[in-house]
Amino acid sequence: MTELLGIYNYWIYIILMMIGFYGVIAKANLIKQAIALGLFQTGIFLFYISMAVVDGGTAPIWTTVGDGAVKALGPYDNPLPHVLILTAIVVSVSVLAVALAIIINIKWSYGTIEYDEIAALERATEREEGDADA
Amino acid sequence: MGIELPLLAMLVPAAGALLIAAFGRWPNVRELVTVLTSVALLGVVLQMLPTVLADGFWETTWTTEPIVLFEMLPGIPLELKLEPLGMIYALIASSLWILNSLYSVGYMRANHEKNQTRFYVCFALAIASVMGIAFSGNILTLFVFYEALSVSTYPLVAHKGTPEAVRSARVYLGILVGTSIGLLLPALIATYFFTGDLAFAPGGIFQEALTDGRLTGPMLGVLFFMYMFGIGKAALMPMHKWLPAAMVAPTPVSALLHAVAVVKAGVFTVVKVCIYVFGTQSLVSAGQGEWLIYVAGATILIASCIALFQDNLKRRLAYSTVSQLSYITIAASLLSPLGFMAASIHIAAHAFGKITLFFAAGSIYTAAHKTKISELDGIGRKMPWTMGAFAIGSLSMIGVPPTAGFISKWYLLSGAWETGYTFVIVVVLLSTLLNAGYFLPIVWRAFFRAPPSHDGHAPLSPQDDAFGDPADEVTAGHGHGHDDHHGDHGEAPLPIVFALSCTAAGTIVLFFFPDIVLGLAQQIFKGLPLP
Amino acid sequence: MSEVLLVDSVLLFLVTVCAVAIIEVRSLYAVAMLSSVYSLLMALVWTNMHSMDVAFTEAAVGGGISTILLIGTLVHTRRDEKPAKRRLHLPALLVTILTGAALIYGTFDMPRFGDPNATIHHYRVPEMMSQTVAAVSGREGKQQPPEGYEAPPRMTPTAAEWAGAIHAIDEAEEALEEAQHSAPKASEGEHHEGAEEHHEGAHKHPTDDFNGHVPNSVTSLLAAYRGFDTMFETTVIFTAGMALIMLLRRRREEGEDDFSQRGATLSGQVILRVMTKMFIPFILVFGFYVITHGEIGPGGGFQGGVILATAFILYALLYGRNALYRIIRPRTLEVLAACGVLLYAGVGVACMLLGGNFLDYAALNAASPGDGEAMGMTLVEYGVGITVCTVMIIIFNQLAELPSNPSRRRAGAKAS
Amino acid sequence: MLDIPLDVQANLPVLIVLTPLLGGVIATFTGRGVLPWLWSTLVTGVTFALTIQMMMTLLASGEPFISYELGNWPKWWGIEYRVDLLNAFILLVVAGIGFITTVYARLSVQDEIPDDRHNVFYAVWILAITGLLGITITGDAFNVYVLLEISSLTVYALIAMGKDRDRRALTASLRYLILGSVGASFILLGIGYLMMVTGTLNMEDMHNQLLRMPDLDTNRTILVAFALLVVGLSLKMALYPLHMWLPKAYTYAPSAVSALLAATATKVGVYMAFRFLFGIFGVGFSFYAMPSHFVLLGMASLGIIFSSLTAIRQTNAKSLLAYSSVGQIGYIVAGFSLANPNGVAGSIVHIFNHAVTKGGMFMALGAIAYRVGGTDMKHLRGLGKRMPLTAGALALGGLGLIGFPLTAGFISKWYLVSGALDAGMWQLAVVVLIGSLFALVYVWKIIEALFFGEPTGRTAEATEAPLSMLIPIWVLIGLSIYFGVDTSFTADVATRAASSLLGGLP
Repeated sequence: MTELLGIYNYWIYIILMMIGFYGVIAKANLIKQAIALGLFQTGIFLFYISMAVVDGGTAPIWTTVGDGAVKALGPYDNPLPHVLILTAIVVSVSVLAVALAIIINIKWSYGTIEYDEIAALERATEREEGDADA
Repeated sequence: MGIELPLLAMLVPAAGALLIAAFGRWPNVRELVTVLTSVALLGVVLQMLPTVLADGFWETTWTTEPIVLFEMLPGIPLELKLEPLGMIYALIASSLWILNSLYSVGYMRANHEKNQTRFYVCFALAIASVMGIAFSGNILTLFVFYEALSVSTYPLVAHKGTPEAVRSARVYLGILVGTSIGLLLPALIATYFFTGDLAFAPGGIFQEALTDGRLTGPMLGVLFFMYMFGIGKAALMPMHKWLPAAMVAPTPVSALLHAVAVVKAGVFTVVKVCIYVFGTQSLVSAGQGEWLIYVAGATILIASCIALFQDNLKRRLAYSTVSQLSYITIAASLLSPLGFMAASIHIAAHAFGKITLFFAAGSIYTAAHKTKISELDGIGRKMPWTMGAFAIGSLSMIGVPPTAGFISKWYLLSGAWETGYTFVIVVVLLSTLLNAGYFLPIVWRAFFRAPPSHDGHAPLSPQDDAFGDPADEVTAGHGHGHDDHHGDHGEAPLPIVFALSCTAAGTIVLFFFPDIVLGLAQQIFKGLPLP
Repeated sequence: MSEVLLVDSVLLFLVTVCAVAIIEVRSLYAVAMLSSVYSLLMALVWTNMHSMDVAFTEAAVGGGISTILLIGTLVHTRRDEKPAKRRLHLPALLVTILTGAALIYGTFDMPRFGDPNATIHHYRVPEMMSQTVAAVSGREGKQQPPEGYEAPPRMTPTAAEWAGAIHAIDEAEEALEEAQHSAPKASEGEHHEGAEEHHEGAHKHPTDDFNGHVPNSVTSLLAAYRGFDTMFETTVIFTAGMALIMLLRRRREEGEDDFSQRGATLSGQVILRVMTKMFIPFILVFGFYVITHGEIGPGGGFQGGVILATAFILYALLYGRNALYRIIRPRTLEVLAACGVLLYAGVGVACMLLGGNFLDYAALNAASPGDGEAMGMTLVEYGVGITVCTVMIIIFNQLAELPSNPSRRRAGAKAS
Repeated sequence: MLDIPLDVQANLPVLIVLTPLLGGVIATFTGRGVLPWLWSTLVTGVTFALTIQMMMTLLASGEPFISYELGNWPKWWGIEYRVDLLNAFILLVVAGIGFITTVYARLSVQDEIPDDRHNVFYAVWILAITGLLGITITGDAFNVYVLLEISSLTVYALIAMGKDRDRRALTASLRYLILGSVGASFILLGIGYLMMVTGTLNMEDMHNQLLRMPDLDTNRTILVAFALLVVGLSLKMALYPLHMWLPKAYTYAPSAVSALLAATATKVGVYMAFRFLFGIFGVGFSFYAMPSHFVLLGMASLGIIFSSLTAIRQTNAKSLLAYSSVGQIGYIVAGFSLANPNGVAGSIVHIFNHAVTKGGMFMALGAIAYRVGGTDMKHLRGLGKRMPLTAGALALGGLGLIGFPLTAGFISKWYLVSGALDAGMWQLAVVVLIGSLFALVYVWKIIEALFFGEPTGRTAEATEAPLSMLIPIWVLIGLSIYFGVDTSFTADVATRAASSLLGGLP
């Protein structure tokens, strides 16, 4: 039981990630895909942060004690994964922004943001090109 | 000293190609440059002849360092080296190039071909590649120029740019490059893998690997197989398809491809690989070379039979080439000194004979616009020089004295007798009959049948679309005698007639004065380790 | 079972429900709001795991900026997802389950959640966290763990050490109450004046502990140890901004001004307008506070930058983009965004010019390397803040662009 | 000269990345006209010079690698830049190609990108190069991820800029964005797993930690980490069957972008695979304990065969070359999966050779698009007469793809086949050669169209490409010929890098 609880967080991260992954593959709506990609990434963030936790730890911020010395107050969580995830969150929002910009452009040029409709339009274009070539 | 001459031999045609490209706007200068380059090349090649023929060649010249062009792969440079077999090849190619250049001038002008500059440039580049092949110092160098030859002749084959020409050129390149990349290259890499060396050496380079067990007999056999079929230019069946396909090319190209450069590059490589890479001893001791005799024999007979049924003159010549090339392969595969001798001489003999035949075919096309054998009735009377030369070429192909073909056949039969391969003797005799069967009727038709009269027989079949002009046929249909466009022709332009007469004469001269070729061929064996 | 895990279980359950809803709900506006909720829940999860900075960022970015981005996009596109032909996408489900199974397989050999003996907690990080200024000053010094270095208590939390640690906390709290210093920064400054007088002794002083200058170890890792990563993080943001300009900006002719576009505003809403005007100064102050305070508590350039940006975005929402452009022209925004990155990299270059390695802040103040570190970190945090703030505004602006007039675009293409 | 107290030599590794970073950011200030291009050329040129200097410094020092600690933090706490022979070589390739494509880009960009955003375009362009250089030079696993995202993000945007020519650029770009992000996420997760078990992010440190682990071969976390990284990297380097993003992205991207991408992006992906598989996991784990030998070789072989077959069917020359690129990645991957000196050396040589050849060919197609307005077969027909130099470059490049002797492609194939024979994998040798034959077919499709077709439409009035395009094209094609003739530099570097990658192996 404790064994399983010990990796509960890791399983949740996998579930979140896979919900996102499913959305990326299964959804035809481009905005949905972009959001699902975000979910997928948050799953990974959860994994990193879970890794940083130490039993009974506190936030990795040191405090000034009486004589001006700065000390860690007891065990605290590992700050390294936090730092990495800060960076990763920034990256994911940047990717989201670029994705949305492209989606808006797609809407402007295709008139739709549903993947199957776009694919149908592209097939039509390809057929035209094929005819022109022949 | 003459040791840098091989490099010069490569650079002369290459420089020629540049000049030709530069003078592309002025046809006269361009063609003058072509002819001058070819003469210069022959001069360079002749300069090297004494060195190769000299006594003690193997002890002195051979042992000096090769000319390293550049280090292509670590430890395997591109290098050039003088060598008697290569000398034979270079000599033939350079001397025939002069005549071919003259002929080309006449042919290309008379037929108003397009893109002539490209034609001459590629031609010179092809000859440069040929020189590279002839003087290559290791198999990699040979391979490199072998491929360069394939690529540089591709535009020549596709010259007309018609869909048919492009399709045929595709077959041409597909088979040549396909076999070389698919079989020859891996064979090369495997050779390097087993021996750690790619340099040519009399007696072969596999001995060591065979003795220390890195390489077994069957593996050697597989390698040999890969080499022989990988050299697509040797046109061993079933890799011969490119040769008939290449017939769409202008005739000077066909002559070059089928008599001088390309096919000879193939059989030259075969002989060279047999002698300098495998070495007779390795092959004989491993017992792996014998199948080649049967494959080559079959190629000779089958190709001859196919040739019998071709009505298109150039196609018949093409299949004749396929069969004649296998003479060289079969001779080499005897793995005996006489066999190699026969192979070397046949390279020369066939070159002169076949180029004569192609020149004649081109001459007929230029003057009479005929490509079918069935249309040639009585043409000998209008074109006596052409058809006379054609007859001499045919005799050489059959092997009748006093033509060069006789000498090579003689050596081949002696070699077969010496090694005891009755099969080879039977093949040679049968094929001689077949040769006679497909060449003599043409000569007979040309000289002894009456030219077609309008009432009697109009051309037996419509002309080939690729070559003929339908308008001509209309004229031919209603005119007789003087009205007939075709009936009115005489000999082809002077350069053409001159060139083909020279090569025909060469065929006979080679019979009476075979010393140089024989001398070079003998020089090869002085270097071989005694069995 | 620790209390972290308990709260965690509940929160993560909610998060999962939210995630499923995001995938399944078809109204895209609802999805945008749900994803905002999701982020806020996540922020709670992070807080529960003591990752204050990440929580702060998640709240600002996921809950704030991402939602704005999504809604900005939805204005251009459509409100609802097209109904799918099949409810469940079987191949996708299969791929997902397989991948998930593979990942779960990998978890069996992982250290237990919260395991203090996990490699990551005792291999490199503890050494890193006990750097002293003395060590910071010289190139060689940085390479060695400090003299007398011992693993901090958290890494081997035996019962006795636990007790000690709790005692230390009590002591610290008492000490804090009595403390005369209003802020740790001040005490450092004081200290360093003294440090110049007696170098030898200074290094042993507890406040010379490198981490003493930067009590928030997330910030010290972010801006110092892995400052180089953070510089590129800033670059990523900058790149995103540039990409949006490139992709979305309406084609402008030479000399065309930025005010030609009209957008809807909320300026009719009196209450909103008044409240916003009141709020904006506070938001700005808070933003600057977060940036500056990043070394001591949660926060930093990134979070602060986002907060500053919200002030501008709020203004633009109420008064229209033209009003915003009157305060900051788009060109200025672009220049400022670049300047943020340049400030960051510039600090690094300054370090090089002063003889250190790139981003070796200690070189900035040869006399007191610790102060150099602190100064460098503050400067780069401002660099991050400037870029993040401006790029967020740029992104907001670009999403509100209208498509180029197609006829004009074609004419332009022909002309070029 | 100003007396700047900057010790260039000591800070060389970071300057290689810093120069284009600052240059890219400053490029946004350059406004309209020719200035953005001029600035970019300057920046990429300086970067290229720095990488040359780096290579020379490394060779002169005789050390196996040069390490640079950013912020002067010890490498296992902070971030380390580490230049060894392999990445000095890749840096040289990336910076060199970056410079040449920038020189080339001027007219092409003028033609394809609205002129009010050239400054931004070039900024993003330089940042893409920065990202690629950064991935290559770093010795820190997480830094790889951040730089990977910079290069990806910029590339997504650059590809999408093909939208004004063909709207399909947008979908291609988004598809790449989604797949690329999934791939990057896998990489991020893999790095996380590794960090969890090793406690560090420094690659060398990770490797040592892994070697110290008693249960390295059976630890399920490491196993999954390995799988995640292989999948993520395969996506990034477009290894069949995870190549779905590549063909359309290359086809519809602006010409200059296609050239830059084809020559560098996937190559850097392969380089990452080198770093992770050889550097972090080590040869023993990656190729002997794991079945990656077979998986990677299998994927590579399938890729070579199937993508070449698909290439043959293409009617657009750009997408033909794109599919060919997928096949060429197959060669590179097959080479290093052999994990023997010849195979790995072949892989490294091919990275360079293919970069140069494909870069040149995509630029030639860009020149054709500039003159004729498209790269369909119908546009190419008969161009041999109208644009002989461009068509000639394309033909020579094509010969390189086939692996004709005297082109660089031949050298790579020689090494690859030798490597396959060394490993006793003659099947792979067969696949490589079959791939060459397929290459012959698709290249000849282009050559026939160029030289033996009749020009129609705009092709008939086309004139030779401008000199500013021809020179870069011919520089690259010339290099591909030169390094097919004189391999002393490339082969030497590749064999030395291969032996250091393989560590103790002979």
